[in-house]
Order: sequence, then C-alpha cells, then structure tokens
Amino acid sequence: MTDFMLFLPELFFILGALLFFIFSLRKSPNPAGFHRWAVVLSAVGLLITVASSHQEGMLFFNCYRVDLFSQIFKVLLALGTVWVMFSSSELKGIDSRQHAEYYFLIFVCTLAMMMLVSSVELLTIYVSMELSSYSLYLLVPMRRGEDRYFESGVKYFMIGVTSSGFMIFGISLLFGVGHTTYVPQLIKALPAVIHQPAAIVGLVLTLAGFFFKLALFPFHIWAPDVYQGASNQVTTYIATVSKMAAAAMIIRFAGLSGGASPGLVKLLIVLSIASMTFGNLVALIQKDLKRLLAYSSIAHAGYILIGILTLNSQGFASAIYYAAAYLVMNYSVFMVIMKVADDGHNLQIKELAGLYKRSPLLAMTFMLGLFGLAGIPPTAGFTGKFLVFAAAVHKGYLFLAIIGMVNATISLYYYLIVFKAAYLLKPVKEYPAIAVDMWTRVMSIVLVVMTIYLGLFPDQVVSLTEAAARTLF
Amino acid sequence: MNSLSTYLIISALLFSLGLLGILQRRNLIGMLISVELLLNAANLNFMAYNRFLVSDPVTGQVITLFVMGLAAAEAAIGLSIILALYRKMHSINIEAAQKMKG
Amino acid sequence: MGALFRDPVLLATVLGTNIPFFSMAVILIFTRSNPRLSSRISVGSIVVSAVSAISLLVKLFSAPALQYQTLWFCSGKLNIAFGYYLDPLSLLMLTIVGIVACLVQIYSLGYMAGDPGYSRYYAFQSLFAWAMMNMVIAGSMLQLFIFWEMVGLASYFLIGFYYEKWSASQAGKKAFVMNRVGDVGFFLGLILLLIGFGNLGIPELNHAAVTHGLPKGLVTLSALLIFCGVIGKSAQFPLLTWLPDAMEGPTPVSALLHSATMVAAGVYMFSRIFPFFSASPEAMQVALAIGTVTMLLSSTMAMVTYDLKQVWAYSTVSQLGYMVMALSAGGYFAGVFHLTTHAGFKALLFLCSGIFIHEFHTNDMRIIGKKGGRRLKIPMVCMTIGALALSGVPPFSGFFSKEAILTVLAAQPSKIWYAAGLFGAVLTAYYSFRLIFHILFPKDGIEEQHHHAEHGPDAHEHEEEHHGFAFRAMAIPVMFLAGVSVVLGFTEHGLEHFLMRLVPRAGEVSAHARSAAAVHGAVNATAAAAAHAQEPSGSLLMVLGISAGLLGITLAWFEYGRKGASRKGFLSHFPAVWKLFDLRWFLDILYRKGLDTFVYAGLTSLFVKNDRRIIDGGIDGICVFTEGSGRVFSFLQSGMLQFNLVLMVLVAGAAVLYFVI
Amino acid sequence: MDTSGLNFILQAAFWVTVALTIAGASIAVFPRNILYNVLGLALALTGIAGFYLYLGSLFVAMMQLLIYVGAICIAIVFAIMLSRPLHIEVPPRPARKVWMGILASVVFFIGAVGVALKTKWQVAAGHVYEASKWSVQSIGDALLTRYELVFEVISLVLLVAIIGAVITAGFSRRLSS
Amino acid sequence: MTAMNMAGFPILTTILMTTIIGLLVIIFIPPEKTKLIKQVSLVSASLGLALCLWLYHAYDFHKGGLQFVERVLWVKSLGIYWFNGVDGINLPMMLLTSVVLFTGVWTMWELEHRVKEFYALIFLLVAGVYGVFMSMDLFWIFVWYDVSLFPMYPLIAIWGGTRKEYGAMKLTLYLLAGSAFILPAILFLWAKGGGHTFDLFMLQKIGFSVFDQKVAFLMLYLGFGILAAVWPFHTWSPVGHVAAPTAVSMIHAGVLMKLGAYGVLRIGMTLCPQGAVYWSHLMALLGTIGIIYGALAGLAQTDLKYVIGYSSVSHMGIVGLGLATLSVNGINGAVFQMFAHGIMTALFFSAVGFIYDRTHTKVIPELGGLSKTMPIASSFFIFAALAGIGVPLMASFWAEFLVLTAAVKVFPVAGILATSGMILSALFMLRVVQRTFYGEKNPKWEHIPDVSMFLTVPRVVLMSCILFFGLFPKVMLDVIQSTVIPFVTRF
Repeated sequence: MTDFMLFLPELFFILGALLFFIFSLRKSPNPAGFHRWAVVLSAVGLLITVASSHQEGMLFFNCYRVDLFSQIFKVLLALGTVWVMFSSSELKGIDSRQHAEYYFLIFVCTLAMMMLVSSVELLTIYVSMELSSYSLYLLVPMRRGEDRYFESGVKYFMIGVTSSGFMIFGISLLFGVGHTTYVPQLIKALPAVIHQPAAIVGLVLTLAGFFFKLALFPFHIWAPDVYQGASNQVTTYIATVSKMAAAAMIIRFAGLSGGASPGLVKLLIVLSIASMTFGNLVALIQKDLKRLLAYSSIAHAGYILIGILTLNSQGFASAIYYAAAYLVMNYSVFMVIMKVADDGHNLQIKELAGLYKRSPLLAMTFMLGLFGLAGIPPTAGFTGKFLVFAAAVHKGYLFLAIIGMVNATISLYYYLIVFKAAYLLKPVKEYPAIAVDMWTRVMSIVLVVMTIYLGLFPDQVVSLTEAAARTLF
Repeated sequence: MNSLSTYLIISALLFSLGLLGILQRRNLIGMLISVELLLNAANLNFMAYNRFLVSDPVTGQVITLFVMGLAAAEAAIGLSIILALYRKMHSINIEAAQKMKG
Repeated sequence: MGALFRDPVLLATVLGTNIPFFSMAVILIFTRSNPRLSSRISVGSIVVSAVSAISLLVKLFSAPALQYQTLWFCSGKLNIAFGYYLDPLSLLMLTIVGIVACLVQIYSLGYMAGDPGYSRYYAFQSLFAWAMMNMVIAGSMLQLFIFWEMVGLASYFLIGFYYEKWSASQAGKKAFVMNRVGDVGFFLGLILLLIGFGNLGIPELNHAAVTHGLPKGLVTLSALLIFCGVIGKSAQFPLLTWLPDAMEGPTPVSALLHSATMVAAGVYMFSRIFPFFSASPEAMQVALAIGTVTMLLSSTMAMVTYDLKQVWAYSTVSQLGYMVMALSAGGYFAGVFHLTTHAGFKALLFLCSGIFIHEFHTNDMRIIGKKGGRRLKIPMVCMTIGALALSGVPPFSGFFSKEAILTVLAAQPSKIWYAAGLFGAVLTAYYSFRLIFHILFPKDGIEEQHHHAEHGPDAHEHEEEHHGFAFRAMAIPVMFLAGVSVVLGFTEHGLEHFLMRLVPRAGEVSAHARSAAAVHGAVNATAAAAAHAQEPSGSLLMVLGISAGLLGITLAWFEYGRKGASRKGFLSHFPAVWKLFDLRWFLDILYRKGLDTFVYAGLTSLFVKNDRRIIDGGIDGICVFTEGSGRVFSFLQSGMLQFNLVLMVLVAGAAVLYFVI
Repeated sequence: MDTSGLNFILQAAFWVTVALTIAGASIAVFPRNILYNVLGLALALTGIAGFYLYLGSLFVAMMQLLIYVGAICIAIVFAIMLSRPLHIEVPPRPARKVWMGILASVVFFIGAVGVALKTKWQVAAGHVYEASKWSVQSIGDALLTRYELVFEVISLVLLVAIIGAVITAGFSRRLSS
Repeated sequence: MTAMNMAGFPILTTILMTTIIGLLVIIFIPPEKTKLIKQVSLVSASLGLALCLWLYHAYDFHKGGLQFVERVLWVKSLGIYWFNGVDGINLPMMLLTSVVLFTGVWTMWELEHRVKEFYALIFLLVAGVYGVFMSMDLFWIFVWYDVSLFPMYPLIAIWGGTRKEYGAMKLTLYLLAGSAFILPAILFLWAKGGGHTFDLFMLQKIGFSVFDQKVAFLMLYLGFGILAAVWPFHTWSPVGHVAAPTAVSMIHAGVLMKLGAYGVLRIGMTLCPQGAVYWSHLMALLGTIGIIYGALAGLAQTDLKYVIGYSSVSHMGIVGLGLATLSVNGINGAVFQMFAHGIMTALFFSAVGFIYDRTHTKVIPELGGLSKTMPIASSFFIFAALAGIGVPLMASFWAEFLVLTAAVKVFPVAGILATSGMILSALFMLRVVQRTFYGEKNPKWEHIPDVSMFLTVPRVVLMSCILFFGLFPKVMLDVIQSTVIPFVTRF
C-alpha cells in the first residue's frame, strides 16, 4: 500500500493519459471540454504530487527511488504541466480534431519525465527518456497550417534519435565498466574506474542524451527550429517542463563521476561556456520571439551546467534552484506569448509593440519574466544565477562566473530589445486589446509574485534544494 | 577471435557507419536505416559485455530486447513523420527541409 | 550667540560685514521687481557697514589686535577655524572698503538710474561689499581665500553686468578665469602651508615666519605660490590683461572693484602676511621684479589708448605695480599707504569719468572733449585733482604715498628699481595729463552746435536730468573723494603710527620692528639699507620725485595742452611701438592663441575625438563585434540538418578522443 | 582433435559473419538506392543476430531476426513504397558534406576503438560464463521483476508510437472521413 | 524622540519601504489619475526625506560606527543577512538620495506621458539606491545595485530625449557590464572568506591574502568604476544624460553615480585594504585624468547635458582621487564631494530640464540670452555652475579642498594637476553659462514663461542644501569622519 502511495503521482498521470486516450477515440471532438478536463486533471495531479513530495522509498526492485530530489522535480514537472494545460485554452496551433491526442501525449510525456527523475536504473532511465522523447517527437509536428514549420518535426526526430543512439551506446559502456545498471551501485563503482576511457566516455555519451534534452551546445541544434516550428503550447512545454527533467538527469549523472575526473569537469566547463556564448550571441540577431527564446534557452542550459559542473551538493542545489526559477520565468514569458498570439501564430518581436497598452498586467508579467531570464534582481532568475555562480566561485572557478556575467550582459541586450518592443514601440497597426480573463489575471499575479518571492526570499527553497541535492550522495 | 575487443571494434565500426549514414544520406529513410545501425551497435556492446564481463547474464539480454522494442517504436514514429513530410513537401530529401535557419 | 551680543566689537564686526549679504539675499529673492526699494536696502545696509567700520576704527584705534576665532570644522588632524582678525591693517582696509563702497553705491543711484538691471546691480554690489569686508577681516588665510574667491565672483557678475553685450560677458569670464589661474597658485600655496605647517591663521603664520618656525624652502615655495594669487587678483604681469577688459562693467563698478578695492585685495593680502613674505627674500625679489614690469608695461599701454576708462585701468595696474614694488622692497607702510591714497584718487578718477560717460555716452576722450566735457565743472575739477594726485604732485595725497614708495625703492641696493619707479612716475603724469588735456583742450574746439542739434528737442529734459537727483547723487561722492584726495596725504604720519604700532614687520625703522629685524637676517639687510638710505638723501629724492611728475605733465602739455599741439603724441612716430603698446604687448593675443591652439584645438579636440573615436568607437566596436559574431555563429545553425549534426558528432567524437588520449 | 576442426569452422563462420555484417552495413549506408539500403540493413541485422549466437544467446538472436529483420525492415519497405517513386535518379551528394561526414565518423570511430582497446576491462567478481546459468525463463523472471516497470512502460511506448504514427502520418479515421 | 527610544524600530527598512510602498500604491492607481499618482509620489518621497533627516539628526557621531543596525539571517546556507545600518559614510548618501528623490519627483510635476509607469520606475530605482546605501551585506548590496540600474533603461528609453533608445541601451549595458565584474568579485571574497557569510563586517574580520585582495579590489574598482564614470569608462555618462529625462538625470547623476564610488569605498576598501593600497596609484591616475579630461572634453560640447555629463566626469574624478589618497582628509573629501556633487548636479539637471521642457532644445548655440526671458531658471543653472566651479561657501568647495589637500600630500603631481583642473572647470562652466544665458535676447524664446513659483521649490531646496553645507561643513564632516578616522587606520 505504501508502494502504491509512493507511485501515486505517476499513477494519476497514467490515469489522465488513459482518459484522454479514451477521449481520442470519441467521434466528435470537444476542445473546450478537453481543456477543462486537462486543467482539472493536471491541477489535481499537481496537488497529489505536492502532497506526496515528502515521500521516500524504493520501488520496483530498487529501480525506482522516490526521494526529495525526485519529488521536487516531479512537483516542478507537474507545475509546468498545469501551466501548459492552463495556457492550452488558446490551442489554435493544433487541429482541434487532435486535441485529445495532444493532451494524451502531454500527460504521457509528463509521466515519462516523472519516471525519469525517479529512475535509478539505466534501462528504466533510457526507456522513460525515450517515452518522453517520442511524445515530444509526435507533439512537434502536430502544428497545423504553415508547412514551412513542418521540417522542424523531422529535424527534431533525427537529432533526437541520433542523440539517443549516443546515449544508449554510452549506457552500454557504463554497463561494461560498472557491470551493473543500478545507479546507486554505479556511484560506488565508477569513481574507482573513472580513469578508464570507457567509464568516462560512457558517462559523457550518456550525458549527451540529456544534453540534447536540455539543448546544450552542441546538442542544441534542434532547439531553434523546434521552438519556432512547434505550436506555442508545445514549445512552452518543451521549453519549461522537459528542461526540468533534463536538468535533473544531468545532475544525477554528473554526480556519477564522483568528482574524480578533472577531464569531465573541463569538458563540462567548455560546454557550458560554449553554450552560454553561442546561445547569447546568436539570440542577438533573432526576429522571431520563440526562436530567440530558443537561443536564450541554450544559454540558460549553460548556466545550469555551471552549477552542475561543480559536482558538489551546493552546486547541484543551485542548479535545482536555477531550474525551478527558469521554469517560472520562462513560463511567464511564454504565457504572455500564448495570450498575445491567441490565434496560435508565431509571434515576431515587433508584434509585441504596444503590449503595455493592450494589457498592462500581461506586459508586467512579460517584463518580469524577461528580466528574470536576464538575471536582474529582485527576480528569481537573479538569485538563481547568484547561487550558481556562488557555487562555481566557491569551487574556484572565478573565471566561469566572470564569463557567465559577461554573457548575462550580452543577453540583456536582446531581452531589452524584446522589452523595448513591448513597452516602448508604437504599434505599426492597431492591435485589439487582449482579452484577459480572470484566470489569466490570477495566473499573471501568481507568476509575478512567484518570480519576486523566489528572488527575494530564497531561503526556504534553497534549503529544500540543498536537502534534495544531499540525497544524491 | 571470440574476444571482447573484436566485438567492441565491430560495434564501433557499425556505430561509425551509422553516423556516417546519418551525416551524409539525404534520403530520410536512409537516415533512419543508419539510426538502426547505431542502436544495433549499442546492442552488440550490451551482449558482448553480458557475455564477457558481467556476472548476471540476463541483464544485457533484457536490455537488448528492450532496445529492439524501442527501435521498433522509433521506426514507426520516424516513418510516420517522414511520410507526413512527404505529404507536405512531396520529398523525403532532408535537403528539402532547410528553410528554418539562423 | 551670547558672546556675540555681549561684545559690541564683535557685534559691530559681524553685523557690519554681513549685513550686505542679507541685503543681497533680500533683493534677489524678494525685491527684484522693485528697483527703488532694492537700491534703498542696499545703500542702507552699506551705510550701516561703513558706519560700523568707521566706529570700529575709532574704537580700536589704539587697542591691540583683536582676534576672534571659532572652529569651523575639523577633518582628521586638520582644524579649520573661522575667525576675525582686527588689527590696524584690516581696520584701515575695512574703512576704505566701507567708505568707497558706500560712496559708489550712492553714486550709482544716479549713474544706474533707469537701468533694467537696477535691482540686480545692487544685489551684486551688496555681494561684493559683503565678500570684500569679510575678506579684509578674515582671521585665516583659508578664510581670506574663500572671500577672495567670492570677491572674484562678485567681480565676475559686475563686469558681466551688461550680459547681453557679448564683450561684457566675455570680459567677465576672462577676469574670472585669469584670476583662477592665480588663485590656483594661491590655493596650492595654502595647501602646502597646511601640509607643512598645519595652521593658516594669519597671526600664527606671520609669527612662525618671523621666528623661523617654518622651513626655508617651504616659505619660499609657498610664498611664491601665494604670490600667484596677488598676480591674478591685482592684475600683475603676466595676468594683467583682464583688468582693462573689466572696464566693460558699469563705471561705478570699475571705480569700486577694479581700482579702489578689489584689485587692491592682492596688495592687501601681500601686506597681510608681509612678515611671512619677508621671510623669503627670494620671493620678495621675484615680486619686486614682477611689480616693476607690471608698472612699466601698463604705463606704456595707458599712453596710447583713447578710452577714458582704459587709461585709468592701465593706470590702476601700474599703481598696483607700484604697491607691489613697495611691499616687496620692504616698504610695508609705503605700500599700504599708497593703497589707501590710490583708493581715494582712483575711485575719484573713475567716478568723474563715469559722469562724463554718463553724459556723453562715449568712452573716447577725444569725443568727450569735442562735445564739451570741460563744461561739466564739478567732474572736471575733481578729475584734475585726481590726476594731480595720481601724478604725484604735492600737496595731493598721491604725492606723499609715491614719495614713500620711491624712498623705499631708493634704499634698495640696486638702483635700477628706483630708476624704474621714477620713469614710471614720468609716464604716469604723462598719460594722466594727456587725458586731462584731451578733454580740456579738444583738438578742434567744442562742437556746440552739434551737441545741441542732437539733443535739441529734449535738451531741457536732459539738463533737468543731469542737474537733478541723479547728477547730485553722482556729484556728491565725487566731491567728497576729491576732498579726501586733497587731505589724505597729510595724515601720513598718523597712519604710519597707527599701522606700524603692532606689526611685527621687518620694514621701516620702528621700535616694534627691532625684534623682528634682529632675528631676521635676510630682511634685516633690506631694512637697514632702507633706514640708512632714507635719511641723507630725503630731500633729493623728493625733488626728483616731484620733477618726474612735473616732467610728465610738461610733456603732456607740450603735446596735447598748448595751442597748436599736434595732439598725436610722440609715440605716433613709432607705429610699431604704438601698436605694441596698443595691443598690450601682444599678451592678449598670446593668451588667445595659446588657448585656441593648445586647449581648444589641441587638448580639447583631441579628447573629444578620443571619446568619440577611440573610447566610444571601441565600445561600439565591441558591440558591433558581438553582434557580428552572433551573425557568424548563426551560420552554425544552418537549416541543413546534417551540417549541424556534423558539429554535434564532431564534438562528441572529439570529447571521446580527448578522454581516450 | 575434432574440436579443433569445429573450432576452425566456427572461427571461419565468425569471420564470414563479420564480413557479412560489415558489408551489409556498408550497403545500408553507401548506395543511393534506398532499396539496396534496406536489404543491406537486413543483411547486417542478420549478421548481428549471428554474433548474438556467438555470444551465447539464441533467444536474442531469434528476437533480432523477428523484430528487426522481420518487422522493422518490412515497415521501412512499406514506407519506401508509400513515399516516393523509386526510379527517380537522385543527384550525387555534395562532396563537402560527404567529407565532413567521413571526418566526423572517423574521429568517432578512432575514439570508440580507442575506448575498446585502451580500457582495461575488468571482469565482474561473480562472472563465470556458462550457458546453463541462464535460460529464457530467467529472462522472463527479470522482465517481471527488476524490469517490471520497463516492461509496463514499453507498452505505453508502443501505444504512443501507434497513436502517434496514426495521427502524424494522417491516417486518422477522423481525418480520412 | 531619541535614538534610544527607537532602538528596536527598523527605521532603515522603513525608509526603504516608503519607496516600495509608494511603488505598490502607484501600481494600483489607474493610470488616468495622474494627479493622484503625483501626489502619492510626493508624499512618499517627502516621507523618505523626513525619515532621512531624522536619521541624520539622530545619528550619534560622537559614538560613531554603525548605528540603527538591523540584522536578520536571510539565507542560511550561504550566510546572507538582511543587515542594514548607517555610519558616517552612508548616512550622507541616504540624505542625498532622499533630497534628490524629493526634488526629482517634484521637478517632474508637469509630466503627462505615462505618468504611472514613470513614477513607479523612479521609486523602484530609488528603492535600489536606498538599499545599496543601507545594506551591509554583499548580497543585498549587489541586489539593490542591480535593482537601481535596470529601471534606467525604460526611464530613458520611454521618457528620454535625444537618441533615447541608443542612449538607454548603451547606458544600461555599460553599467550592467560593470556588474559583471562586481558579482564575481563579491562571490570571490565570499568564497575566500570560507563561504559562509556575506556579512561585510564578518568578512572584514577575515584577513584575505594580499593577492586575493589585489584581484578582488581590481575587479570591484573596474565594476564600480564604470558607474562612477572613471576615465576611460566615462562615455556613457554624457550620452546617457543627454538622453535621459530630467528627474532621471537628476537621480542618475546625483545619486546613482555615487553608488559606484560608494561601492569601491564600502566593499573594495573595507574588505581589501591592501588591494586598495596596491591600486591606489592607478586610482589616483585615473581620477586625475578624469578631472582634467572631463573638463577639457566638456569645453567643446554644444549640448547642455553633454556639458553637465562631462562635468560629472570631472567631479567624480575628484572623488576618485580622494579615495585614492587613503587618508582621512581624502576620504572625507571624497564622501563630501559625493554628497555635494549629487546635490549640485541634481540642480544642474533640474535647471536644464526646465529649459529643455520649454524650449525643446539643449543645443547651446540655439539658446543664448536666456537670462532675459527666464531669469529664475537661468539663475538656478548659474548657481549650479558656480558650485561646479568650486566657488567657496558652497558644499563642493570644501570637498575639493579636502581632497586636494590630501592629494597634494600623498600624490603631489596628481594633486597639483588636479588643482589646476580648477582653472579648466571655471573656463568650461563659464563658457557654457555665457553662451547659454548671456548675450542678446533671443526672440525665439521671448514668450516663454519663467519657472513658476511651485516649480522653484525643489530647486530652491537644492540650492539651500548647497549653501547650508557650504557654510556649515561641520554638520556633515563630523558625521563622515566619525567613520572615516577608524576606517583609514587599516591602510
């Protein structure tokens, strides 16, 4: 029975998925009804996840561990899912006949990611990872209309399967040197053999799969196209929820080396610097808002990696915090995008012109989200960066903090350009005021409060993340 | 002959051939075929380790089985995406899909 | 606060010196729009100041030097005091300032009548009076410096009073900046003293200098630096050109600030810390040279100009040169005495000129003469008295003070200074009477008709105006000053006694000087020489002095006064020299050129270019580079999937290779 | 000895398998005709099934033949037939891309071979290879114990794949109706 | 009420809250009610002013040291404290902030364009400024520092003038690029201090190695120096000021630039005394260059605000030079100069702002003869110019005096050069005054009304501040040196 309780969030999401599977079999689609169901279900799912957030235990013959680390990420995943579901009221980017499948895939994907963060066995991890990937592979090409976006689906798929090929190859090497597929045993076994090429290469290649999910340079190549090509809601989901799982898994796997491999750290440093720099630089020249955010997400992957590459609990905690903050801020931005582009088209930066007049509240949410992403206090994004850099500097990587801050300055430029569009520019043509319903208002305020609260009062969250990070060791 | 490194080298070769296929084939189905080679290379690794190194002889085999299953699902999804692309673009050449860039 | 009311002297000092400040504030803030009331407030307050100055002088005539002091602030070990130092010198100067300022303000009632900036004028006059009086009684050099600057500020405003005239504002700016040049030296000198000595109190400084309390090098260096302040304020060479330009201001301002009082502040400051200066013979020698050069240069300039006020301005510069010469030759009393008499007669000269200018709306002496300047009897007579005093003709005040100076100079070991002084006296007399004769005996007689034709219709009104209140307001101070110029000379001995009584100076022979002279070898030499030289040749010197003055007057008569004189001046035969004198020895051109080429075209444009091109350009370049690299990197994200995959695989492969090798 | 002869045959067969596999893989990658590729893939997969036999697992070898050669290759062939006419000549590949691809794969190949050779493979403590140590039944045990979750999840994966394939490829009953 | 009675009351947080609550209230007022917004702003600004004045009055300078301390553990694992307090260095800065905010809000009374956002952002900015000044915890100092910087972007870009978007972007990026050095430096110090506290004074007790001090100080100096317009990082100052609206220029030049110097003093020199000693020659050099360079480059400018921008460069050079001396007088003077320059430059911008609002030009040659039509507005500018020249009896004179005294003693050459900068500043200011306000009456501006009584109030407040502290420098110096004297013993 206790086992059942431990698995409750996942079970609930399976239930949700099945429900929408059944819905998908119905003859006449009812998008509004589906949306209500989805919001309610995911909200209940969130509640359940939160309620079970302090559970601990092992399941499925030790393949599955429920602990603070996994539960925090499950809460984040559920939270992101609720938000995406909430914003799916403007799901115009997907044919209304496919909405049931859309919700089904989202639920499955969230479920897969929840299993991913809890899994402590390589095959389980791989299969969960593939399940979530497959759902996303399918969600991306669901975009209705414009054919030119369709290529993103096939690109995503090809890059995804290649990365997954690397990953399974890496897992095989880990299996070869560690003689086991259990992560806890690997943690014990690997540091001793980490100087063996197979061990470290296996680790790196396994990480490559997660880097792909996190869109870290050079596994980022799908991100701009997919962000641009997928419907707004799916992009939001990929940009927020799936990043959580990826971050969690990178934290888990980076810890496998036990800090015994300077080469790995060097590699991660190089990747994080490359990712930050590349993302920020290329974002400077973007016109499409979602594409810009894609590059920004590449840069943020670099920041998260800075926290991770310290390979100590402080760094991991900071990375968890950063991921959570990133979820909130990124969703703030995407929510506004979805509201503004309520017909589901791709928002160009200049289309934001006059947003402050069309909806001051949304504009404020958007602004805080952007500033959060840019790392300006008192938003959560700043505190996240602060923690990440603190961890890096504490470990002795002063230069990394400097490079990170310089990058943050570069990134500020394009965030400010977006901000300028929303607050300063006069619209070329008259856009209608945006209908903001009560729920959206509430959501905006919640997001604003969360962004600032996380930024100014990080104490509880930080201790929580630290407790979570400690469970990894 | 029947040593670990032989298998590992063969698997490396298969993996690299798969990579090569992915990197230079323009036919999307051709790329998908190459991906299958990647997975098979990994499977071969698993089986080899299972045979030569690992104490429990079952794990590797089970993993191989699951990877095969996943490969099947992957192929199904991949082919469906490719077919959808073909319906939209009347081509399954990856070079037809390079409008999004920058 | 209580002490203020218990001590009448302090009360009089504080009240007398500060009441103009309040009048300024009241005028600027409240009564700007009411010129009459403004002028009354200002005149009333300056009268109070003058009265309190005189009463202080009377009350403390034979009292010892008084010092009031309170802590202004302290910073670390630095204690800055605010205080008053009332000794004969400051009391004398305070009185001079009070009286002249008072007279000039009364005069201005007439002169400035109807000017749109009437209120403003009085506000700045009050500001000046306040600053000047506070400077005079300042207890420390820093305080003196502060009010010295404030005086400069008032001067800036008053010179640029007619600010809509470009030349006026330009002159104001020039005055301020050139003064600043000197002040920077002054300031550095003070800082040096502060660092080396730690105290800037005037009595303390003098005492320390006399008793060898200061290292020699420090004294010389800081004395030289402080002397820069004198150079700036008292328009000494090489910073003398601002003063003639300052004549752009209203004439009463020229009378008050730029002849009688403010420019004398430099000399006053010199005499204020005279013992300190005396402790450094080198500095004194430099000062003597500068004073002499100034005196001669400006006299030559005065010889060629036709502008009434310019003549007096150059003359002021040259007389200031005399004072500096006197002081730096060790003639403490001579310098101060000349300052006193000069204040009287030069104010007189300016105020008289002001009447002419007010009447004829021109500064050109030839036109004034032509239009009948000599018919304005009162100013004409008074101006002649002033000119006689300036030329050192007995029995006018200038004679006595100039004699005192020449006596001191004669006592110098090198006679060249004395010769220069005499030569200067000749020139002074020459240019003064050149001006007088130009007005008295115009070249082609007086153009009666023209004058009347021009003013025909409103002649009556015109007359009315000039013989009404305005004229009286101008005439009374003039006559008063003329009287002073006549009698002031005879007070020499009384003044000397008054001044010398307390000064631990190293100059003239006196009982008080003995101690100072005894301990101070270097100064002793000058003092002794002066003491010895004075007695035997006293009458000879006097004769020489008088004859120098008369020679100049005669020369002027010969060229300008007598019938049939060419009225061209002997210098017109040497056009090059004329031009040299007229262009102020090219000093202005030099400065202008220097400023234009070195500062504006040189450093400024260099820096601006550096800012635009190098610094800003660099930063913009970084931005452009950043964005450009963004564009370059975006090629990595080509739409072609496999190129991207190659990158990915290459990195993965490279990572694998890295770990294998 | 008889065994040496058997050994020789086994060895020869092994190298033949290697050759077939590599040839198959090459055929799967190099020719521009997609049908050859599929056949090459099938050949390579069969070869790999042979390796599995050498590695002692008849069961996995069978599975390989069933799932891969049987199912996946057929699916691919169907896809080919559904997509584009086979007779259209494709232009030759751009050389740059080929060279870059070769470079990247060679780098990875060297790396992977390096890993294989430079690693001192340690044999696990309990490792004794005996065919009798496991059976299909123990695989089944594993599937229902440690891999119970995976076993369940894989069904979900297949469900997703089926639904996804249906909606993406546009064979949805709603769309077609 | 005495300090004793108030011991437990978090007065500093209250001061901070006046701005934050002002901000929140403004957010909830409908944007059409501009009058109400302005009134609310003025009330909360004057509340802040009153509290700061009280604070200044209540500070016991005989005792010195940190007073009105509030200290709460904020983030346990990193050792972040909500730690506020005032001492002789930040107390004048707090006062300055409140005065400038008060006058700035009042100056912008005639604003009609997007009033609500303007005041909201202003209050956000000032909340940051207050926060930096009062915080004694490195984390919060940095947080507030950034909070005060980024509202500059919208403030300039929306309400600005010439090339506003360019100016806003340049300024914001430039300044935040500075924080790219500050944050790592702060973290570096934190990490070297064991990684368990951001408390400034706890860190101070940990002796950092000389090398660490050098590294950290250089980074802090670069980072904060950008905001303090240290040459050669000064070019944002003219460009930004030209673009900014009046109140923003006032607050920015008046207060924000001080954050830079304050940061160097508060963090750099407190935690890295040896580093400061090591780099003091660099600081003196750059400070002196700034003084002279600013004045000379300003000579050629034709835009009023450019001129003021360059004068700020010059004046902040004095602050830099003062800090570089590492002596009581130098630092006293530097802090005093920060205050004096803040007030003075606020007056400058407020005067220019008025002129610009009416004439819609800041180009000096287009102006000219303004004294005739706008005597009051002109007199404000002239007064500020005089303060800028360093005319005695105005606050900045004392500051310059102290700094130069210290500088001549410690760095004679730099001191003498800096003193000669006084000539240049006179030339430079008077040139502007002459060209803008003197000369023939310009018919173009004939019908422009002068400053109304109501709008003179903030300017008069600023003028009286300058005069008051010029006449009674003791009031400020006693406070400043109560902290500075023990401070310099560590160099």
